[in-house]
Amino acid sequence: MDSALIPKGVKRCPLPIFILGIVIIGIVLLWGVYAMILCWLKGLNQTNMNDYYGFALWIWADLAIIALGGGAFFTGLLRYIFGLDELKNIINYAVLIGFICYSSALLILAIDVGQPLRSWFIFWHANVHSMLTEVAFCLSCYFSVLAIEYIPLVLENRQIDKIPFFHHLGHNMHKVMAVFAATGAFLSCFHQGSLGGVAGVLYGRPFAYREGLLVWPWTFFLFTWSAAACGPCFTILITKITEFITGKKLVKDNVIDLLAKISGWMLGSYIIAKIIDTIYWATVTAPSLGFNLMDFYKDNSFYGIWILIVEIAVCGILPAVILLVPKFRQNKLLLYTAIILASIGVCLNRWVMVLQVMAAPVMSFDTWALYIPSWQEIATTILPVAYGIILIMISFRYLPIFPQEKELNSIE
Amino acid sequence: MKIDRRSFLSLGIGAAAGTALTPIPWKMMDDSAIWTQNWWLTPVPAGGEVTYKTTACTLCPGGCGLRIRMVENRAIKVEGLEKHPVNDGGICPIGLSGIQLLYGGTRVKMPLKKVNGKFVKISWKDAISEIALKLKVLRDKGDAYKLSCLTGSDKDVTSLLLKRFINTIGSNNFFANTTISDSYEFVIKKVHNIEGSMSFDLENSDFILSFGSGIIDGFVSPLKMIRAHSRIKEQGGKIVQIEPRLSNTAAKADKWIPVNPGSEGMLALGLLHVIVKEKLYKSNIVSDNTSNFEKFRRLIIPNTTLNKAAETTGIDSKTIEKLGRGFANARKPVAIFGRGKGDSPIGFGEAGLVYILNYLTGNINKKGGLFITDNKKYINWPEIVKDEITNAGLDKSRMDGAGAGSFEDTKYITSRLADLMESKDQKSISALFIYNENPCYTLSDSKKINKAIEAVPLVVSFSSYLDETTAKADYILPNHTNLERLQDVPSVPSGITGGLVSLSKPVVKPMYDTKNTGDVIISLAKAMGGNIAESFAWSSFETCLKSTFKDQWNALDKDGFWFNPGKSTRQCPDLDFSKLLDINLSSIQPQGSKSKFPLVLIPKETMRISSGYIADPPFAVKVIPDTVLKNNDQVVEINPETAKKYGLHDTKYAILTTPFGEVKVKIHTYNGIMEGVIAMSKGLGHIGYDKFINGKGENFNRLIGPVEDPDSGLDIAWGIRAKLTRA
Amino acid sequence: MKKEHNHMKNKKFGMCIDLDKCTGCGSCMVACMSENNVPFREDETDKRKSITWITVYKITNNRPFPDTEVCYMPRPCMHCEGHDGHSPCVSVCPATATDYDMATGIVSQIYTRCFGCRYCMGACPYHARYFNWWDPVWPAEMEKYLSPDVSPRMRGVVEKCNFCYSRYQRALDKAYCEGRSDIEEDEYQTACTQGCPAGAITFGDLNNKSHAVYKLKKSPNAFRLLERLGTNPKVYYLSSKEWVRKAGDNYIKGENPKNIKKSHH
Amino acid sequence: MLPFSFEWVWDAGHIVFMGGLWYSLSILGMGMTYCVIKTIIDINSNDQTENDHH
Repeated sequence: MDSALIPKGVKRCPLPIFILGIVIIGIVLLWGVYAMILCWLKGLNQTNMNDYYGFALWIWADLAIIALGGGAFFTGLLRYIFGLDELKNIINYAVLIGFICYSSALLILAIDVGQPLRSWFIFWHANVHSMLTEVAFCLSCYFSVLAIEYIPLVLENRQIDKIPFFHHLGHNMHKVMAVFAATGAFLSCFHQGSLGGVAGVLYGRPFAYREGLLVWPWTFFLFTWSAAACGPCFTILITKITEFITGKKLVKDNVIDLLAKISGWMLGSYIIAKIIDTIYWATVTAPSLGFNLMDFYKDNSFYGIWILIVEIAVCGILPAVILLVPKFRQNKLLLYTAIILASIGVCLNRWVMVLQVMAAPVMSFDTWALYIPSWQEIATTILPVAYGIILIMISFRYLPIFPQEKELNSIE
Repeated sequence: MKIDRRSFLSLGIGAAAGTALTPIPWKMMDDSAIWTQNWWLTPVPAGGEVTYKTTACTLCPGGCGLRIRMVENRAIKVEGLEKHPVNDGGICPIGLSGIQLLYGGTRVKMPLKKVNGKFVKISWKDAISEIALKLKVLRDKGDAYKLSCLTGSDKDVTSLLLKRFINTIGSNNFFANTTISDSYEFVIKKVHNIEGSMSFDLENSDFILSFGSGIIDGFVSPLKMIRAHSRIKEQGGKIVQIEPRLSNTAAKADKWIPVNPGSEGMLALGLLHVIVKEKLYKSNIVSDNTSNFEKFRRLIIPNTTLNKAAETTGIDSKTIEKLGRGFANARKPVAIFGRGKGDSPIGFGEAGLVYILNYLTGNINKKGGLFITDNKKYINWPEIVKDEITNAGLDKSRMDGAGAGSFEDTKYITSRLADLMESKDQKSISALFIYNENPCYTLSDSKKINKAIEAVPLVVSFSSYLDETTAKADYILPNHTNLERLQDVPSVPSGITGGLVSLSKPVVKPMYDTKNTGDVIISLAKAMGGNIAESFAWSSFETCLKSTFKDQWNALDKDGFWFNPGKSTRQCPDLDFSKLLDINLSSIQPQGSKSKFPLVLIPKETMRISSGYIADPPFAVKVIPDTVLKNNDQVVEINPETAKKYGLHDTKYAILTTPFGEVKVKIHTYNGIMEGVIAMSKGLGHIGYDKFINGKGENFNRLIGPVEDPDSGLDIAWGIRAKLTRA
Repeated sequence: MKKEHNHMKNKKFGMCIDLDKCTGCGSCMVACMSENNVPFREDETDKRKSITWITVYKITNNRPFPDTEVCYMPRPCMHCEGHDGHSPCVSVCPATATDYDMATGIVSQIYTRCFGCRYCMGACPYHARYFNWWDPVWPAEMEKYLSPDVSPRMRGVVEKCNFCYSRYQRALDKAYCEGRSDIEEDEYQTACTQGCPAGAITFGDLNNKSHAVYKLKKSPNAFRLLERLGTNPKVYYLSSKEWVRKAGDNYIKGENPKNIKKSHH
Repeated sequence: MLPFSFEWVWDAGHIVFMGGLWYSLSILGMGMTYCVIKTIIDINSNDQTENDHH
C-alpha cells in the first residue's frame, strides 16, 4: 500500500504489522502525553520533586539523553571535519538518534520548568554567567543544526525527492554540510560541557563542585569528553538493536569497528581524566571544604561507594579495555557488553552529578534526601523513548538511512 | 485549482514564513509573559492607606499587647505592641496567626439553634427570648441552681458578668477552667491564710530551679516568660530544669536533671531535707518559734527522706545534696513550679513543698524571688438584686463540693463536671452556658465529657468557632472573635509583679452576624425581667466596662493597657507549717497498673501548638515539626533504648494504649527523653473547626482521666501509664 | 558603581541571631509568612514542600541520654555575598531573575521573571529557596489579610527571604517624604526580628559601626553557616556552646575549627 | 539577548558569549539561505533542460 514511499531496493515489513507496532508504542506515547498534560495543567505538584530535589529524574534524563545523543556530533565531526569517510554509512543514523535525543531533551525541559510559557525568558533575559543559559543557547542552536542535518535525509524520500525543489535543496545542503557539522561540533562541545558545568560550578555543593580552567570547571571538559566517548557507543547500540529487530545487517563490520575503536580511545582517555579528577576532588577539593570522600557515600540507604566503583571501573575501565583491544572488540558478545556498559556508565555519571548532588547533605545537621519519582515523572521520561522509537520506525521505513542496506540485503 | 501535495507544502511553508514575519508571534510571546504574571489564580491584594491599631490578644491567658497593621479597613498583620509590659513588641506564633481566626473558615456566622440534630438559623431576638423562657421554667420549677456555667477564666469582665448572671438566676454552680494559678492561690490560702497568688521574678534571679515549668514553652504568660529568659541569659543567671524530657526549656537550661515523671514533689522534699538539715535557710525566716517549724524539721531530717527522694526521683542523693546547697546558697534563688504551660493545677503536696523551698531562702517578695500577688479584683459592681428564688438557689452549696468541707479553699472541681452533667438526681446540671472554653476537648477523659454533655437539656455556647463543644450545643450565640471584640484582658500574675490590664478593642467591624457575649448576657438579663434585669442595669457591655474601670479607662482606651508596677504585691504573713505535716505525695503517681502499662505517657507542650480553647490556626499548624505531626499522624517521642526494648522503629506506626483509650501513632526516637517515658504533643486531634486543623493527630486529653488532688480536689491529671505495641 | 561609592557608602544588611536566646518558638517563621503573603496548605507536614522563608532547624549534639543537647537554629536566606556578589544562587540563574544588590547586599528574587527552572535551589546549600509547587489558595475570607506591599507568588516560581525588602522600601519612602537621605537603624527591621519574643535576632547594616550587628558579628561566639564553602553569608550566629559553633560547618575528623582559615568577614 | 535589553553589559563575558551565539546563528542562517537561493537558481536553470520530460 505504501510501497511508493519505501526506498527502492529494500524490503520492509507489511503495512499492518508496521501500523500495529506504531499503535502499541503509540499507547505508551499517549500515556506519556497524558502525564505531560497533567504537569502542564496542574503544575509540578504532579511530581515527587521537592525543595531539596529541585533537579531530579527529568534533569537526569536530559543530561543522559544528550550525552547518548553525543554520537551525532562526534560522528559528524569525524566524518566531515576529520574526513573519516567510512562513517558516512552510519552518520545518518547517528544524526537521527541525535535529533531524537535533542528534541526529547527540549520537550522534557519544557515540562520541567515551573512556568513553561515563560521559558523564552532564558533567551530574552539571558544571564550569560549561568551554565544553564549556555546550555539553553547551545542546545537549541545545536538542535537546529541536527534538524538541518536531518532534513536532507527526509528529502531523500522517494516521493519528496521527485519534487525538484526538494531534490535540489537536499543536494545543496549536502554540499555545505561540513560547515553545518563544524558549527554543530562547536556548539555541541559547549553545551555538553556546560551541562557538566551545571553541577561543577555549584560551589555550595561540595559533592559537585570542581575547580577548573577559566570559567569552566573540570566537569565541563569531562562531560564533553564522556559524551564523545559514549555517544558513538550508543549509536552502535541502537544500530545493533535495529539490526536485531529488522533481522537485517545494516552497517558493515568495519564501520562499526572503526567507530568502536575511536570510542575506545575516547573512553580510555576519558576514564583516566575522570580518575585523576576524582582523586583530586577526594583528596584536595572536598577536604578543603570539610568533607571526607566517604561523607558523600554514607548514612543513607542508596548512595554507597559502590556507585563510584561501578561508574569508573565497571562502566569505564572495563569497556575501554574491551574497545581498545582489537581481539576483544571483534568478539560480538564483548563488543555488546562494552557498548552497553559505556552507555550505562555515562547515564550513571549523569545520575550522580544530578541526583546525588541534590541528595547529599551539606549543612552538618542536614540529612540525606532520597526521592522516588512519581508515575507522572516516569511516564514523561518514557514518552521520549516511545517518541524516538516511532520516529525511528517511520524514518527507517521510508528513508534511505543505511546506505549499505541494499548491498548487504539484496532482494531476490 | 487542484491542491496537490506540492502546493499544499508550499502553502504551509509560505504561511509559516509569512506569520513569522508579522508581529503576531512576538506579540503572543509578550502576552504570555504578561498573562503568566497575572496568573488568574494568584490574588492581587488591594492597596490603601496603612494605619496601626492597638488592641490586646485574647487567644491565651498571656495578655499580650497587639498592634494591628491595617490597610483601609482590612487587618493585614498582627504585631506585638512595643512597651507593653508583657511582650514589648514580641509576638508568639498563635497570636500572629490570629488574623486567620478572624478571616478563616471556622467561624460561626450567625446565631444557630439545634433542631432535630441540625443547626438552623435563628434571630438574636428569638434566641434570647427562647433561652430566657427556658431559664424561667427552670426557676419556676425550683431548679435554678441547676443552671451552670463554664468559662475559660474567672478574671475578665465577661466571665464575671456570666457568673453574676447565674448567681442572680439562683445558682452557685459557676465553673472556670482550673490551671496552675488555682494551685498558687490554694497554696497561699493554705499556708498563709490570705487571698493571693504567686508571681516569679525570674529575670532578676540568679538561680532558677524549675520543676518542669516550660519557661520558654508557653508557661502561663508565654511572652513575658520568654523575655525573662533572655534577660536571664544576658545577666548570666543559672537555670536548672527538672523534667523527664529535654524540653526546649531544658535544652536552654544550664543543667537538665531528668526526673521520674510525677516525682517532682519528692525531689522538693529531698532538697528541703538538705537545706533544713544543713541549716542553709535564712535564719531570720524561721526560728524555733515559727509555728510548727520544729515539727516539720523533725519530719524531714531523717536520712530516709533523702534516700526515698533519690529512689523515687531517680536522681542520686549526691546530686540532690549538691542541688540543694547550690539553690540555698545562691544570692537570689527562686523555684518555679507548674508543669509545661501550667495548663493544669498540681497537687498541694508538691506545690506546698516547692513554695516552702522558696520561703526558706527568704526570697518572698524580694527582687528575683517569689512575689505574693494581690488577688483583689477590679470589679466593684453593686450587689445583685435577689428575689426568693435567687436566695433559695444561693443557699444551696455547690454541686461539685468545692468551697465547703475539706475543699473549702477550692473554687471549682471541674473533674466532677462530667458526672454532674450525666446524673439524673438532684445534683445534676440542666442548663449549661459555655464561654471561652471547650470542655469536650480540653478536659481530661474528653470521651466521657462528650457523652455526658449530651445529657444536658440546654447547652448554650458563646463560641466564635465551631469547636467540639459548640457542635454539641443547643444554641450557639456567637461572640465577636479576636480583633472584632471589646474585652478586658486581665494579666495573669505569673511573671508580672504589678497590676496590669489590657484592652482588646475591635480593629475591624464584625464580619458576620455576631454579638459581644457581654451584650448578649445583658440582653438576656433584660429579657428575664424582674430582679435579674435590675441586676444588669448597664445599657451595653461597653458602658459596663467603662463603669467597671472608671479611672483606668482612659489609659486603657489610649494606650491599650493600664499598668502599675509593684502595686499588687501583698505582705507576706508568717507561715504555718502545720498544713505541711501530713503532706500527700502519693496522688502524683500516674494512674494505671505498672504491669499492664509499663510506660508513662507525658504531654509535650510547645509554643507552636495552642492546647487550650483556641485551636491552632493554619500558620501555626504549618510550623509544627514533622517529628510531632506527620500527615495526619500523631508522632510520639521515646528513647531509642525503649524503642529497641519494645521492637519499635523510628517513623513507624505503633499503638498507644492507656487505661482511657487507644490511638495509632508514629514513633520518633529521641535521645532527649528518659527511658520508659512517652511524650505526646498536646493540642492536636481536633474534630471541630475546619480541614486545616481537623483530624490532625490525636487529642492527648482523650488518653488521660481526671485525678483529684486529695488536698485541693483540683484535677491534677498530667501523665498516665501507657503501653506501646507495634502496629 | 563608583559614583554610588562617592554618593553614599554601600550598605550591607545582615543579621546576628543569638542561639542562646532563641527558644525555637517559631514566631519568626509565622511573622515572616504573615508579612510576606506566604500561602499555606492543608497538609504542611512534608517540610520539603512547605514554604517557610525562615526555617528553624533543631540540631542536636547526637549524644545519648542524658547528655543530649539541643539547639534551635533559625535559618533565613543568608544573602550570600560570595566573592564580590557572586552568590551561589545569583550566578546560576539563567534568566537574571535573582540579583545581588551591591547597594544593600540583599539577594532579591523577581517572581514574574522566574520561569521555575530551580537551578538556584540546587545551588543553595542552605535550602533557603522554595518552589511554589501549587497555586496559592487563601480559603474563606483570608485574601483580605494579604499585604499589598508584597505580591503573592504564582505557581511554578521560586521564592525566598528578601530581608523584608518591602519594609526597606517603606522606610526609604518615609525618609524621603521627611526630607532625609538615609534611614535610621530602627526604621528598617525585618518582620522576624520585630516579632521574635526572645529578642534573639538583631538586624542592621554590617558596614555601619553604629549598628548593633556590627559589634555582635565580632563576638568570639559568632560564626556563620558553611563559611568554608566561601558563600560569605551575611547571617551570623552567636552561641556560647562549642558544639553548636562547630555544627555550623563541616570538619574532617581531627581538624581543629580554630585553625581553619575562613573567608573574609 | 539584545544590546538594548537591560541585562546587557558590555563586558568580556557578554561579548564572548553573545559573540559566539550570534556567530553560530549567522553561519546557520547564511548557510540555509545559501542553500535555498542556490536551489531556486538550480531549478530555474534546470527547468529549460528538464521541461521536455514532463
